[in-house]
Amino acid sequence: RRHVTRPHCPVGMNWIETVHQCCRQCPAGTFLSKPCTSPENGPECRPCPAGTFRTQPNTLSECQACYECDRQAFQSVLSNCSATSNVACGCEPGHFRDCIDWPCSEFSCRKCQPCTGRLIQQPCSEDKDTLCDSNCKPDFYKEGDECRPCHMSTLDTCGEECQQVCGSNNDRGSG
Amino acid sequence: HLPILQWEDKRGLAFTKNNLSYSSNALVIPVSGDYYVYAQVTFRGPVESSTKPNSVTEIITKVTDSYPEPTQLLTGTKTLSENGNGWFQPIYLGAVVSLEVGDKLMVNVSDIKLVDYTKEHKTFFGAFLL
Amino acid sequence: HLPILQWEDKRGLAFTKNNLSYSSNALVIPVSGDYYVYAQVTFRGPVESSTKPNSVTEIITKVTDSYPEPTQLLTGTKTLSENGNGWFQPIYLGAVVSLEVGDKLMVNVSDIKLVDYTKEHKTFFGAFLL
Amino acid sequence: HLPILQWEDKRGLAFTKNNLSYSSNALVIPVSGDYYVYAQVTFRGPVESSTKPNSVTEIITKVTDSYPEPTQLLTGTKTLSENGNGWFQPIYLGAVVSLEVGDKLMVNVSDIKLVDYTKEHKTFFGAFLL
Repeated sequence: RRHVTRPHCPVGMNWIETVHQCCRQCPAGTFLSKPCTSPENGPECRPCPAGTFRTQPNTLSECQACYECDRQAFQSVLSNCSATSNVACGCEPGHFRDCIDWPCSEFSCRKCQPCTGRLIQQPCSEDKDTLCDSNCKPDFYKEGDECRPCHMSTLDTCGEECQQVCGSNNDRGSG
Repeated sequence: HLPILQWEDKRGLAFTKNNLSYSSNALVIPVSGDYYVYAQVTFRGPVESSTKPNSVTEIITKVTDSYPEPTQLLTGTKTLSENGNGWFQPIYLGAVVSLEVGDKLMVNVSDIKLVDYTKEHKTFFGAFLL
Repeated sequence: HLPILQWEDKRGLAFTKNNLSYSSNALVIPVSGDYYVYAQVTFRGPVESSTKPNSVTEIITKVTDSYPEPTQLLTGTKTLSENGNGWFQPIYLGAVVSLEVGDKLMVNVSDIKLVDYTKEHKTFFGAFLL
Repeated sequence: HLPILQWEDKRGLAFTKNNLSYSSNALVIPVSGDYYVYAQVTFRGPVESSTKPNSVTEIITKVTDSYPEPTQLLTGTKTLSENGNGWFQPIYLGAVVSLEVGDKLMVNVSDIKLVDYTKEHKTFFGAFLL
């Protein structure tokens, strides 16, 4: 079966089908606008237009379109797109990266949990939510999986857990 | 006026040729005939200013000088059962339609804030003459 | 006999040409060759007489005189995770298949009661010769 | 090395012609031009050795001698809201792309263990020159 076999070009050169010869690659940040007329003389390379890039030397006839950061989904720009690199996106302060796929090219930015009434074991980071202490802070009592401040509780709403934590505080407090 | 997202028609993978042109958000048909028209929109959420949607819809629409109202050519509509954190949902549409020279093709969506416009290979739109 | 929904082949956006004809629920292939065959079915529920489906399936099928059984050409099948109240779900299929003159193309579905046939731009079926 | 699933290119519904060939997991473009490229992958789970995925992704990719990195041409990515028991989910992609002779087209997926390769009409891949 006829395969598309192509002669081997020296390093730094690519086979150009339209002119049936090897041409020197255009540098990163540019694209091939006109092939070389012979291997000795260089191809015509043009800079990638704004909004496009090429990270590697190439003999392509166009540059790749830059991605955009998803501002409406709390993404932020870590580094802008340049002629030689795509945009890099992270998450806005107060959000962490929740990877949708591997290697995390798709991710959503989720709000860091506040750990109300708890000590913070590990602060929110670029790719991990805040790690809250499982116990409540002093002067806070557990209600379901929330920690509530004692001062907000009144004696009749203060259940068993609350009384255990806040009860002793209330006596001292009201002395 | 409804918010509008522009299509890219020159840079990266995008291109137009054979006089099929792109202007004011529409593909403009250069010659009457049967075209395979297609589009994919990737929707994603949640986004902060939008209430939790229970569905997403993509419609390929035709606008023509010979009729004052747009015609819905193809519609993809899906309910969402995602549970609140990050979700993605692509909708692909494609079919053959008969078009007249000057007809304009556009893509309408239920909520433009839910459109993932960040990568050219996730949301795209095109047509070719048979 | 299984219930059947007829396709519209003349009115509105629908049309047939180049001898590709529609008869007894099938597209009839006029000349042997490679065709891009496509179909979208929009499913929706719940519908009263049908138990809650946990999936929907669309199959483009070929029937030919040279073989007694239908051939499944393209299949789109999806589980439903919607939680009971109104849901809708499009399935799009399209690919190139080699067909012989006289072959018949049909669209089969898992439960015809779930097909949204109300709008021509939501459920459609077609083919063109390459 | 990542695990690889081979495409069938001769038996059953599969075929190649007009010098569009299949070798080392890729369709090899025989002549420069605009091609309609398409693929459907049916994903299904749960599978025992894989953690519960929260999404599935299908990417049609181009590899070329003129550039050391693959180019993502079309991407379909969907989060899963299925609740653990058996689920299946097709993703269809198709669009026109400009290709050069010698370019190679491949289909990449987020987790190959989730691909339903059991029936040729559920997972398929192709291209045709316009």
